[in-house]
Amino acid sequence: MAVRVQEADFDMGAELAALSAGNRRVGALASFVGLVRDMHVDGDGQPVSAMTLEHYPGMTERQLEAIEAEARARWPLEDCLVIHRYGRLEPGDRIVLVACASPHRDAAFEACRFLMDWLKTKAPFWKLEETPEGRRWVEARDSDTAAAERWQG
Amino acid sequence: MAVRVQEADFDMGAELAALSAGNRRVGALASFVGLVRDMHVDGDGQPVSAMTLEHYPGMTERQLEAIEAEARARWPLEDCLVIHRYGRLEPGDRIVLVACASPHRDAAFEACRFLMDWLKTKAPFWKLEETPEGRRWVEARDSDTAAAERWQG
Amino acid sequence: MRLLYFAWLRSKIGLAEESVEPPAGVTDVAGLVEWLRGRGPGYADALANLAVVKVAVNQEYVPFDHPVGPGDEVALFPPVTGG
Amino acid sequence: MRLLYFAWLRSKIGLAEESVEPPAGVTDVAGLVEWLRGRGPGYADALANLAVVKVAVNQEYVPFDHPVGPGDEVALFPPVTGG
Repeated sequence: MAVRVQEADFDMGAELAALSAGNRRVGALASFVGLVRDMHVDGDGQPVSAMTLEHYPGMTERQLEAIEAEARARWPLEDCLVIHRYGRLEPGDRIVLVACASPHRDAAFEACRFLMDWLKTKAPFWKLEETPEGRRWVEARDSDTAAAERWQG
Repeated sequence: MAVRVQEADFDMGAELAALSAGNRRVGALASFVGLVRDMHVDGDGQPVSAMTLEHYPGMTERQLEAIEAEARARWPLEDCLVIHRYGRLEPGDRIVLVACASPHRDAAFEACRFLMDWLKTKAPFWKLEETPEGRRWVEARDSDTAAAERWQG
Repeated sequence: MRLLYFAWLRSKIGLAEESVEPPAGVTDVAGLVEWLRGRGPGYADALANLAVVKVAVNQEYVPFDHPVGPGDEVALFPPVTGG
Repeated sequence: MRLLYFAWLRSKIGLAEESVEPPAGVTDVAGLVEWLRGRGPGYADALANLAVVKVAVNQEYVPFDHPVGPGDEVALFPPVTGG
């Protein structure tokens, strides 16, 4: 289990390989990488030249650890990893990596999606986009809230 | 779009990076890696020391290409990749990589899971396990058939 | 009491953090927000619509009726947009 | 007609592939299977339970009533277990 909040990029291959290294019970490794797009998330056609990710140091790690512990309680995971970057990022840059290793593929897929849905609605990060019309804070999306609510109750 | 059937291992980091390289529309990259476990898939406790993956050259590529084309018709994918190995593999070795790049995370996750479910039930591969009691052909699992049927109709 | 502001709440208030000593009548988040609104137009603007303000006390999400006291770290920020 | 066998069908039949010329009465997969069963105990054993036999003609999955002819590549194999 690991949660990392960092400014630097990460090595996808090395991180994923480490999750199953030496553990012969891992049959399934599901992962997700989020990247900066050159267009605003809601598809209003506004081009994005860069974004800055602000976060709440301390609370971020706490929330990510709580989310990860919840995933491990719900699914039989051998290991799992969340890396979230902060600072200034450009289109094509990686923002986040979530990866789950399990004996079973359903558990690996579900836990990975659960972690992404919760991270989008619970982890204290905020995106400031740079567009030709100036900087603007990205607004939270109802669809993300709805996605996270699927996992409740 | 790419489908590869090969005996050699693959470089996860390089393969995943290539899927979004130079494409600023990719915001989501979901992937799955299947690995050889040291225990029989049905959990009967039988240890597995190695397995040999046999396939049907020609039909394998054809089926994988058809499955991938179906995924691209169903979801807005910027790119997708399926690599499946054959030959003798040991516990901890990678068997398969499926990865889908999309503007949206739901599409990337769904397409990735769809590809794995179909690959398990349609791609002509057969596993021969080596156990202390000898070699045995792995039997198809009803749960895989059920998983694939979710995507029909 | 230590206050932290993030994203556009920080921009509007013009501060990332501050230490305050609210009057004794301020016992919960709602009371604190009401008191902060009176501190200036930046605060009033930032805290005008509480539907888009989230609160954490000591780094845990809480509702507006959650108690606050002198030793607490209280953070005010918009709905999160990471991932 | 080119026949291919995989996995335990190959082991039981003892061949990975062969070229055959079935009699004119063999016009579909079911007829071909019936004719193959008569070729020896290995074939009869491999093709005893068609619930665990899949068929591809020219590398596409087909049902047992699918027609087969002289130029076809016909593969018989168990349900797949890759991934």
